Amino acid sequence: MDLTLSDEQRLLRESADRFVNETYTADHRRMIANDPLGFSMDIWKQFADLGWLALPIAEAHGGLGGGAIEIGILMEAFGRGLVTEPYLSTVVIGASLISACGTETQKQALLPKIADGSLILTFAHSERQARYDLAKVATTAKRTPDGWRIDGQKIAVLDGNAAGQIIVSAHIDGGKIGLFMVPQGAAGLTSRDFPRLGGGRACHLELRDVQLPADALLGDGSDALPALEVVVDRAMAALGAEAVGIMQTLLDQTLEYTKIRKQFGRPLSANQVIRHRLADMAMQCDEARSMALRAALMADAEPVARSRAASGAKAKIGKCARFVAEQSVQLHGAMGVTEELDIGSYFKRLLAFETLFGGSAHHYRRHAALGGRGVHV
Amino acid sequence: MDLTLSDEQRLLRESADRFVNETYTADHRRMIANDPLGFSMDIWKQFADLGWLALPIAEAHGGLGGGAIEIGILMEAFGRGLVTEPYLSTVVIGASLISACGTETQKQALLPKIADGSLILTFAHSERQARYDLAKVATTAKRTPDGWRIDGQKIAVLDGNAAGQIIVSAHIDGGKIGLFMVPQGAAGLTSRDFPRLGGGRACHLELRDVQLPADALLGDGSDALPALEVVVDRAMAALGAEAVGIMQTLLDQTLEYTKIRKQFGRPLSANQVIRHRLADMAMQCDEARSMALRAALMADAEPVARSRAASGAKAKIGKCARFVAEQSVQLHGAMGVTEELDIGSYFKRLLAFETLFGGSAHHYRRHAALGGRGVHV
Amino acid sequence: MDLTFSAEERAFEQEVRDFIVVNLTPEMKRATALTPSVFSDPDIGMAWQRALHKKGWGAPGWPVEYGGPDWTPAQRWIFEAECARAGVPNVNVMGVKMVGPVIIGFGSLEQRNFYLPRILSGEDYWCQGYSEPGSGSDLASLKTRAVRDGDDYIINGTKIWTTHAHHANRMFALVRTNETERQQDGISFILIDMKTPGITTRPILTIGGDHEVNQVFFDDVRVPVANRVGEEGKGWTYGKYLLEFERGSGIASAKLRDALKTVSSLAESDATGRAIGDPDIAVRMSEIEVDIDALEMTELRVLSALQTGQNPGAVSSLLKLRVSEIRQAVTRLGVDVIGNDRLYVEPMRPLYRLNEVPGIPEELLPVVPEYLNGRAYTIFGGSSEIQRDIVAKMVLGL
Amino acid sequence: MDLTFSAEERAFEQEVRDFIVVNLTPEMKRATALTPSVFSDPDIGMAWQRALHKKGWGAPGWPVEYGGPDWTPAQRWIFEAECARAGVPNVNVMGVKMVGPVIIGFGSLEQRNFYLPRILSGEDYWCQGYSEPGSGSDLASLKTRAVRDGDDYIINGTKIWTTHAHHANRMFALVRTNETERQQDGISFILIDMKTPGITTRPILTIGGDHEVNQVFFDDVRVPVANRVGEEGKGWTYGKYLLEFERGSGIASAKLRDALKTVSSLAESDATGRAIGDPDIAVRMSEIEVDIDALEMTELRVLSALQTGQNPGAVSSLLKLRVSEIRQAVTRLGVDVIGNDRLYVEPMRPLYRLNEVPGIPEELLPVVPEYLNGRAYTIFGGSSEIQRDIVAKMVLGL
Repeated sequence: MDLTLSDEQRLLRESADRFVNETYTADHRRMIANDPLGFSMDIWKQFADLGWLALPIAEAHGGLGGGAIEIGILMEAFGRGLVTEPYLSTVVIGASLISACGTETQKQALLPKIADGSLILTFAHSERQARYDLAKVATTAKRTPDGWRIDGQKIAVLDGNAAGQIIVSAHIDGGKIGLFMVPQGAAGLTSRDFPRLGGGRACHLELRDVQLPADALLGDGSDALPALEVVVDRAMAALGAEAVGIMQTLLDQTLEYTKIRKQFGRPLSANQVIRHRLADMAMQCDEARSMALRAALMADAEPVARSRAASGAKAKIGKCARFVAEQSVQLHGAMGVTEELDIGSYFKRLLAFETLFGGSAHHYRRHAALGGRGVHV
Repeated sequence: MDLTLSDEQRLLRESADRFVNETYTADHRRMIANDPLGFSMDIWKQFADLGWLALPIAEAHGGLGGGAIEIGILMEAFGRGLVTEPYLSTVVIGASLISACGTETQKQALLPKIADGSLILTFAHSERQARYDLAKVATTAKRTPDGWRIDGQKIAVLDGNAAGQIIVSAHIDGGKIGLFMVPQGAAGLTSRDFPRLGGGRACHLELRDVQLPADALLGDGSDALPALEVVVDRAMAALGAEAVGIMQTLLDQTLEYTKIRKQFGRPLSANQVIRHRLADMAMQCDEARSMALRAALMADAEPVARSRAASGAKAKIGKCARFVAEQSVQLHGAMGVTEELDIGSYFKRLLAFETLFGGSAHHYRRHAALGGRGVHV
Repeated sequence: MDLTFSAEERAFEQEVRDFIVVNLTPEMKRATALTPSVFSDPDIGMAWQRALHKKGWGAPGWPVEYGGPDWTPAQRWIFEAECARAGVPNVNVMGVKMVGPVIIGFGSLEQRNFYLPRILSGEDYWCQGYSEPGSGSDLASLKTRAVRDGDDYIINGTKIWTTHAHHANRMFALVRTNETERQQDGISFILIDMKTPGITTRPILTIGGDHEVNQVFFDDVRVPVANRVGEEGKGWTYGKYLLEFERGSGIASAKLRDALKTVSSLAESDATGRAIGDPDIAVRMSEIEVDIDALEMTELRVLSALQTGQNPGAVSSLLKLRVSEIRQAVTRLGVDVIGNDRLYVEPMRPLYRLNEVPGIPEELLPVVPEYLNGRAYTIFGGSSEIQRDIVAKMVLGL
Repeated sequence: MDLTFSAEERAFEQEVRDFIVVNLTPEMKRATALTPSVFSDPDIGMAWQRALHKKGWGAPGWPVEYGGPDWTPAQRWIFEAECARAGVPNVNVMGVKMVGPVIIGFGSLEQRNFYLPRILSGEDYWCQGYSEPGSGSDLASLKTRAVRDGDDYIINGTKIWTTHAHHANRMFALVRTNETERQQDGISFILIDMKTPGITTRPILTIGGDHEVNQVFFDDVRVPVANRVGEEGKGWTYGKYLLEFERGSGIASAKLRDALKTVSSLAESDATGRAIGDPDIAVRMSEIEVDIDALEMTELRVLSALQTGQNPGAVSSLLKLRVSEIRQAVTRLGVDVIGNDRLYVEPMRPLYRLNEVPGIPEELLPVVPEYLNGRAYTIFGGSSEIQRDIVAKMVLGL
């Protein structure tokens, strides 16, 4: 039982903190807000140079073999900086899906490109009808003489226009889910790109008669759902760490503001109601921190324990994040409900990612169901 | 649209308030706490003299033909006094069940006795396995050559030992629910009487081979469930009014206490956090008041509207009552968690009746289901 | 006691419905549904105001001699309820509901004759100059100064959170005309023509991306003393009269019910994958519906008191608190109902000018901005913290 | 970083389990489950203390020279967790965890030699004389007075909320020995033999019907000056040391998990009509479980810091707040799980002396009293309001 950071982990945290502090200024955010890509390729290359893109990839495929704790350290810093680079899509989810499902050939072909920054990925899974049911996929993949034909619609695809390849989930014959590598610009692929709530970009995708070669399917054709659950559990732990970085920033800024802002001749923070509110916010930040850490530490546990830890974290952090975010805005008063302060951007990022892979209510139910409490998810 | 009291209603309120203020003192409560009956037969006779026992009974059967509003006026006063007389069991539920289901002969025989105070009733319906499902009754009634044979177990029967007759719900042949008049002391009826949380008494009943005459069945043998739902909806409105009386008392006493009690050299009520808490309590009392009134006003509406109003009131008042009760204790500090203050008795009464006919979660679900929201109750 | 309206009242209800059917165009209805800020833009809002005015319903709260329709409290209730149910435009309240009553109550004969008809007709469009940077809920500390110079005041300073200042041709403002011991005593209530030289307006975007409020700067702005309402130094009294008016918004339940109905329809549609199938969504919807029931009942209790000539009193702070909280609960349910479609940000405003919407059902578009902008409900017009201070003091006597 | 314990630690875990299997009788286990107050009655609690003492585990937090077992923080964690999991008696903490550390830290050699062994063995049973009527959370305002008379103090006044005063043979108390400008400076820490003439005890029934606390009256009670711990007038410092100790209860998650497990078992049994089938119950159970997970993780972070010699610091107020709230959530879930069986009141105490229970499954009996008594969690030992004041000041620096 040791929850202190190793020397390598401490160094990683220091370098991430330094990078974020120096790079992600308000000026940078304003610039990137109008960028058609939504992030900086230049910074992406620096991520590669720092080794961050190689972090969770196995050493055999050009990676560093890091785990969920290291990802969490980076994501927390990314949260503080409201980083928009496609780290979650490409590294946390993309690389993990390929590592979990791909054939050795596919891994050799794709993973080193992720590590060196030359391949950006995204995962197109969410469909409007499915809400948060991971197994509910209406998109279909039919075998053709030359490979596959994909038809369907996907929403809320993070960083979709920046991705060189899009990992699309689809039902294949026999009711199994398969994951397909769809190249950007494939015939029949229509993308509607838009600025994403809280920064960065996303798109909705329509796939109509998209023809793919046989080896576009990741792996050997077995059902990808179990691997999907592993990867999504890990992604939720990573999102939890990002949320903790955001929540801590909101708390820090709100503390600062309520100490400085005066009403009726004294600082806002002199009001007992506001002091207690801030105490509650601090408490919930701390609880969220504990849950993100817990989900990371359990990322390699047996499936039920892992999924309950991930769902517990997603549910609890979502609840705490909403409270901290809403109260941060409330305590900033009228200034909080404008785009004049940074606070709004942090608020929106938390809102944006709150329902990614399911919101709090969904994950409390999943937690209950996995605990044998006989609830339907 | 007129929500002011009529002259008769105002008089009723004044006389109820006066009676309660004069009669239900702390001394009276201490005395009654050790009484094997749990209330005073003497007071019950006064209720009869005041016409309260005749209130909702039709004029044709010796009653006054009052409605849910009048019942609500009485119940709110009863809440303020923590009245333990079996008004809910006998008049609100018992008389209404007989009026709704009984044959004319049964009504003629029973209702005047309720009105004059000579017959105390109770309703034995709740079963441990059924939770709050009104339709789920495991107790059975089988036809015999001489009438009926009843077998089953009932819990939480209010005022069971004081009742001259017990209205027992049971499944009759064909899956219908029937209501049976079981006389106190019937052979095969075992009662376990106990002091009830929050004052008064209740009992668990066991019915083993209880033989009843044919006319023990209320009415003609048609399914009693719809009438049960009407009566329970009305009972919930009445319970809501009682809760409002209790909540208002808790709020008043807590306001008083926080103004008097000093800590760190100033009254508790000087603390902003406590002031806001009290403001929230006042708001919730007011909301509860509105919902109780609404349920009473809708008591004769068409079934879905009536039941949604009743469920909405039960759910919302339950939620508000828990908040007001818990905060009243909290703000009384250590004194609040003893039996030294009245506050504890009011707290317990709210707790006791909170789940009668179902708690807040159950009734929010029922409200949603009746609204076509596809939730299971 | 009963909840039903009389035959006359029901006839009036029908008259309101008929009026709405004739005058509420599909374009106005769509524009209102697609407006995620508090008030409709003037092109929509004023079109509706003109229709009301033509019918003689332009100012329901005003005395008959100034053009009010002489409604009973029940009629006002019915009118507001039917308007909310039908989704009519949200007319900016600064004219009819805010400055109008002050001019009626405290203005000179000339002011009444000049301004009131122009408010009724929609010819004048008003904004409110109360808040300043640094004096939000603590309004009495305001610093914008009006110095007497002959028959004019010369105004310097700045106002903030000024709703629709970029549309308005007139502003009513609280300004400091005197330095006094008690801050409140040095404040006057002034009517300002927005075209006066020296006034500039800076847009402030709300968190939801809407341009509804502004900062207004006054640089040696010359306003005739004749534009002062009532006595010099009594502005605080007139202003508070208005705040009371604003807080006791009276009939909010019908609008909330309409807002919930919109979210409910979304939850039942394929556009959200039938979110209502999620028991959390279904139960929260009932919780909010019940909260609205309770609010409506309280409003009806107030209405019933008004009808018998009683003063509802301090209950308005209680209502403002609950209304803002329930509004927020509805918008919060909205973003949960649309799930991951919340990621979509549409920067274009007004939304109703969008012709083709890319890959997302149109009705989802206002949901996120409404939630974001809705954070202001518990801030503007006296924060919930201030409101609870008031309830404790005024209602509970603490 | 990892959550697993070392081989040595797992061996210790096994040793604790073995100890419990041998020493925890079914009677003790049932009595503990049927005790709705905080601490086990002495006949149960002291039996367990004696077993611990025999094993050398009587005072886990004490230094080795006074009989402590010299455990690492991890071992203490494991011990507490295993005890909670097994449902061992809740030994009154006033001796080992409260007065013990003060005597060790500030007592004279004579005091240490006399009192500490008697605490360890269970020969002495202590109660705490801090609170007074009128000085609850504002402890510094206490009024019980000790006036010097030769080698004695003469004590007059009253203490309240004195847990197990009716069982205890000794009390440690804060009394006023001086009137000083700063209230805190006139307070001394005194050890009192409960058999001293002039002491009377009045039972106070808790809201759940339990006799756990008392009011104690002092009428010219003569206590030797030698019974004062440390310096005269420094009692506040020693007392606060204890309060810190009490607040940073350290390892609460295991007990909460055990309490939740009890409610969970009830919800899954026929005794409650399988309440778990109610989705509200099922989801709330997960919410609480997750809250306990978060708490446990925070406790482990503190433990990990302690292991590397860091001071966890002000986090103890945060923990006390969450622990008390989660405890209440568990008891609240309990009364909802048993539904209408909550109506049953069993006045007999201790519950575990009941032989036959009338018409209600035995395991339901403590549920209502636990909920009722549990209201005190957010009041005793510094109310949640005071705790939040402390967090704002000490943790957030406001």
